Amino acid sequence: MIQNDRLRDIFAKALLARSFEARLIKLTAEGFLPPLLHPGAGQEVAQIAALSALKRDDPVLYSHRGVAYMIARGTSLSAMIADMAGRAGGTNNGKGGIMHVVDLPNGIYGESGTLGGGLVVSVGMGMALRRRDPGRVVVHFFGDGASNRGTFHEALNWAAVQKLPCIYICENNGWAVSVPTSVSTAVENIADRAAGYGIPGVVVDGADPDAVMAAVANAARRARAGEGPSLIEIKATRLLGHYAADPQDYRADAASVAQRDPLAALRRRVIELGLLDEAEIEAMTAAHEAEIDLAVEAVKAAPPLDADQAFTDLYA
Amino acid sequence: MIQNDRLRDIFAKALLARSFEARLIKLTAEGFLPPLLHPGAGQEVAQIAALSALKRDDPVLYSHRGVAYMIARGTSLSAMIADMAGRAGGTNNGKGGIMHVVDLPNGIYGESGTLGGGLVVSVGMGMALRRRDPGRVVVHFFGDGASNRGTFHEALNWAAVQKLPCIYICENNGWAVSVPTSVSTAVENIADRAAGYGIPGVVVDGADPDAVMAAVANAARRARAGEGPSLIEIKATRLLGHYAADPQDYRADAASVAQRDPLAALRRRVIELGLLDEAEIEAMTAAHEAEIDLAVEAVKAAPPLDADQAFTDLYA
Amino acid sequence: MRTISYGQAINEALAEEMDRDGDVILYGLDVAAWGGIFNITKGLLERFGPERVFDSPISESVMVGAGVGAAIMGLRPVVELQYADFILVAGDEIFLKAGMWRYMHGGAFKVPLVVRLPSGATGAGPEHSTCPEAYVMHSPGLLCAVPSTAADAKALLKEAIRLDNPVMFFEHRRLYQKRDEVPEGDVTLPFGKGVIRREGRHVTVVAWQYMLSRALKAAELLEQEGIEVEIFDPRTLSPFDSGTLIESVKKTGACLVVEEGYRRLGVGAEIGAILMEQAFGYLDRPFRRLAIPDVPMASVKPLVDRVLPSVEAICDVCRELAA
Amino acid sequence: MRTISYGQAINEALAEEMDRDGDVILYGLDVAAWGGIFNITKGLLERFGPERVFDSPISESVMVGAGVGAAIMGLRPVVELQYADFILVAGDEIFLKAGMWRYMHGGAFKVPLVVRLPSGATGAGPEHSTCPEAYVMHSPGLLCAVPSTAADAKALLKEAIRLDNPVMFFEHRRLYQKRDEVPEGDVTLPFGKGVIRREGRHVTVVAWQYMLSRALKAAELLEQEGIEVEIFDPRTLSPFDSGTLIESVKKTGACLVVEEGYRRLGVGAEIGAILMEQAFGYLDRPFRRLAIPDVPMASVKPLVDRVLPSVEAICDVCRELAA
Ligand SMILES: Cc1ncc(C[n+]2csc(CCOP(=O)(O)OP(=O)(O)O)c2C)c(N)n1
Ligand SMILES: Cc1ncc(C[n+]2csc(CCOP(=O)(O)OP(=O)(O)O)c2C)c(N)n1
Ligand SMILES: [Mg+2]
Ligand SMILES: [Mg+2]
Repeated sequence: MIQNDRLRDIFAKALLARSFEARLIKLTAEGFLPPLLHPGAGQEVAQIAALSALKRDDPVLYSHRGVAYMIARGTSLSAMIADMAGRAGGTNNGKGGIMHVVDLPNGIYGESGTLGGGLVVSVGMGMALRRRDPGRVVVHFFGDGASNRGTFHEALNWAAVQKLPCIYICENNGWAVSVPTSVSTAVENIADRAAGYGIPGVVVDGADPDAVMAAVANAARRARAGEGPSLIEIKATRLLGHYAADPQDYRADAASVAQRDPLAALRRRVIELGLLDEAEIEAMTAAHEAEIDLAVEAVKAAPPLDADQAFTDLYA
Repeated sequence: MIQNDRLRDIFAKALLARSFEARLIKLTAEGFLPPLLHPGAGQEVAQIAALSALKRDDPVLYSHRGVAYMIARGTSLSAMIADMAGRAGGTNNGKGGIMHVVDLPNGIYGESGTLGGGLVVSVGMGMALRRRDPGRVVVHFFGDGASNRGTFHEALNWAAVQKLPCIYICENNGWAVSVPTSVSTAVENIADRAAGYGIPGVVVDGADPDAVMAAVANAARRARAGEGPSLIEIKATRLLGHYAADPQDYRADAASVAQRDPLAALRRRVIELGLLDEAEIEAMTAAHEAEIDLAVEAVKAAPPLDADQAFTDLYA
Repeated sequence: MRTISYGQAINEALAEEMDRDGDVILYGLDVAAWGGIFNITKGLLERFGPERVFDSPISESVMVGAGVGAAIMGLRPVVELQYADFILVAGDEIFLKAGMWRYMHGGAFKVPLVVRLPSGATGAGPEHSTCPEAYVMHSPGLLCAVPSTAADAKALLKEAIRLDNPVMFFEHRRLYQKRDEVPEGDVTLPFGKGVIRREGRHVTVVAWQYMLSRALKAAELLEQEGIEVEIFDPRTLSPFDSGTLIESVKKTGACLVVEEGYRRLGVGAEIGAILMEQAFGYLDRPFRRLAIPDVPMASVKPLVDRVLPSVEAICDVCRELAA
Repeated sequence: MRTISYGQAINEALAEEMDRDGDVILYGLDVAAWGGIFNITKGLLERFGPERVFDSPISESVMVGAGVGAAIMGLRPVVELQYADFILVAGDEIFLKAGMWRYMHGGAFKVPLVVRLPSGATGAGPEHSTCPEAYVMHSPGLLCAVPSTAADAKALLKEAIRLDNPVMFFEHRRLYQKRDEVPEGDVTLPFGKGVIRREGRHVTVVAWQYMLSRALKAAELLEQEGIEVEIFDPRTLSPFDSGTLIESVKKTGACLVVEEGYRRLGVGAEIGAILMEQAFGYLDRPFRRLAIPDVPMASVKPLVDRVLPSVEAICDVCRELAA
């Protein structure tokens, strides 16, 4: 069982991620931000729990679903908004928007915009860690849909046969845009694919942060000990559309899905455990909103990126 | 157990394939043919047994290892020599050499020169068969090395989830050029990867034609019944080098491997079973050599391809 | 004549060809239930059923490779890659399989495959924004269509589906909503025949798709200054109608190519080389290119706008050339 | 000076750089125990051990993608793809990952990756025979080296390994045995600086690698006819030394590019366009290209020879241009 202060921290970060993302969506609807965010609502608790089982500087390649990975690591909110808004103060100078947030001190190593592209990159990161920085581990998040890319197979085989310090976390939310996992994927559990690489494959409930943390901690221990990679499948819940304005016509459970919100469950739990009460959570939420307000204001006050930034950062 | 006449036929074809390939190697050493053949010696019995479990017009995408696939289907010997030699009378007009033999009436649909490239092509062939010609099945041969390409994963998943009539036969000969399978591949049995696609995965001994035929017959039955693809791993023996002139310095078992020759084992067996005696086998061999002589002569008498063939066959 | 959008025109072409020929199938990410993330395949699942219109796994190598396999066995697959950039994700399958399967097997097969490729800069970042036509045009065995109007999109797609060779069919995303007159009925256009979109005597501008609309705007502005721009839309890049272009350049003596691909070895490079080889005596001013200045497409709009050839830039170059 | 082969020169460059910098690692198919199917990496496993020199699975996407990952974390990987054609097998990783990882993350990373690419026509069929430099040259973020001599191969590879940007390093297989003078010691060459291999005043021929040897032969023959050919070897294609070329063309007034890639949108197209834009007044005869005539490379030798630019063809074009 997760210690109470850890659980409280996971909850607080997930709450911040939810509020922050809601604000981004609002700013998108208002036209201040471009509509390029894939909301992570429903998946934050597991994402944050997973990262809380690692060290702060263990490198992360994140998935496109949401911003909780960055929140978990403490990336500046205003920097992320600036990335989306094309203002000064972002992390990637307008090059990558919210898809390519980078924050090396906090171990955020960005993302491949082509799904599955990060899987192969992570293998090399593992090689380098083993050689230059033994004991560190790289973690790569990706979706169930991306697990059908050939890169999944190549990367897991290679990482396994060379026993690289890599953790592969598949967030199976049942959908790839409008395509249900059952239509695209021949197995129910992506974790079963671990058998093809002789590595551990475990399934955990994305609403159960204890289970997620335990699985990742175990994978990290293995990886740090030179025993190679692990595949962890998180059964996740995509509460919203593929992107914020997705009408989700294809989705029968669109209305009912909110009842499966892991953050709501965690909220009940922290209250039950007496870690926080409703009033404290409200205060926390208000503090988050204030923090977000500040970040938004900072970005609105920042100058737009110089358009000539289009020409920088290509060659070292 | 395979019926006796079937076993005799497999043996006869494997014997022909062995002699034919030896001749190709000789002609290569003499400079009449380019050194582009990957000898299949040691793998013929299983290749031929596998194909003898299918109908003659079930399409085959073959692997680069040897010529037994074509021998099994009855492709003209002289056409194959002509393909290598660049003479008139070949199957691909100088475009593809021995790597891209095509013989549609006998179900030989060619090969991808990039390893694993045929895996994805086979999926579409399966789609087309199901729609236009239900009851037929496509079979794709590939090596253990190629099973580490991402296309393996993408193809098997897709074929499985759409229940396509495809049979995947991995000939695991323990090597990819100079790289042992254990260095490149995280599992001992490629067949274990079937678990990642919810399809049957079986391992058979490449020296046991009964087992090979049974496995393929079973896969074909499933495929024809609309139950989807299967993965069959043949534990195979590469008797010679990656290509004929390969010095094989990297190979500790280079000298002893001949003792594991499945064709020699089958020879003993057909003799034991009384299907053929030594004299008959010698006569058969002599007849094969004569057939090969004729084919070689025909090719030597054929005109070289018009060099302007370089420009044909690109667009329909 | 009725007007419909470029997107609708593509939808009509698909529906008509699927109606006409039961061997035409359609698959890709989100093309079935959703009707395509750009809404191009709406209604086709309902009309032609899940055997002929289906969603696929995120497996671009199979998407294209299976297209080759299905095509050589007699189907006529139409595959949608979600973004044109992804031709590089399925590189072996596009360039070495679709482009070469027929050739390397001595002509034994036909490969009637169409790969639909939504392209163009919409701020979706470096891997979802490009116009990668040059990779295709460089590669033997592939045909390449770049329709600029709704009518052309419909007619060229119908033709593409009927051709026995693999076609990379670029659909510019900024054109999907653009409405044009589109004739009813079974109209096709041949590959390799471009069209003069506007006549003029001072400068020939070659442009297609989104850049064509900018070139047309520039021409209108320049008209007021007395500069008459002739605009050539090649419609297909492989084959490329150099004949019509050369005729135009013979008349104007100057040529500017405006494209949304990278400049270095972009389509304009080939056009320049063709002119140098075949219209050398007629060009009396330096050949010019406007293109993406060899940087990836950034994610935020001002940076994207900075590198897209602008109407003003087109005007400027035309003025120089007309001077 | 001692002479060693082009292959040995590459081997020396690898050994010296691995010696100098413990972050340089080397992997690929058959590069360790075998020493490379073309024998280029012989002895390196023994010398640097299996942690730094290792064989890989047949997984081209990881071969390149892991190179990017290792490079951004501080290693300097040198990856051998078995055939240059396979850049298209790892298309996403070469073009969208190696070329763009730095850019799309706002310059946070360096990508000191070298991908060694044995190229060229040896009758190994359509997928194992090409010189796909044009795909690379078109793509932002990638550097591209095409060494033609043993000395250049060594010096450019050493430079490539030290550069902080991804380099596609083309090694022509027909040159591996070719011996040349190679200085001992730590010599590097800068990228973007070509060299005049032979001076002449009538025609400038641009050629590299195997085609350079043909161009040089043609020049010798033509000399006897009084035609003086100047030969420019660009050494790297990205960046491309247009300055030196333009100087040469200013002198000769005529230019022929001879290349082993496909003609349409081949490297020659860009060179032609550059000349048209920047040396327009100096060229007084049509620009010419000799290249693979837009068909895949067949498998049998006479068909391959038919499409490779020949010494005679080079002579013929030079004669026309000099006439
Ligand atoms: C190679 C590639 N194919 C397609 C896309 C377009 N795309 C972006 S997100 C997405 C769905 C991904 O599904 P999944 O991996 O399950 O992640 P989720 O969105 O469910 O979190 C698709 C198809 C892409 N970016 N890259
Ligand atoms: C994509 C790709 N990578 C590398 C090669 C070069 N190559 C040809 S055969 C071979 C070894 C294949 O090993 P395996 O699949 O086990 O088949 P085997 O040769 O053992 O029959 C290699 C590496 C290739 N043709 N295609
Ligand atoms: Mg998903
Ligand atoms: Mg093998």
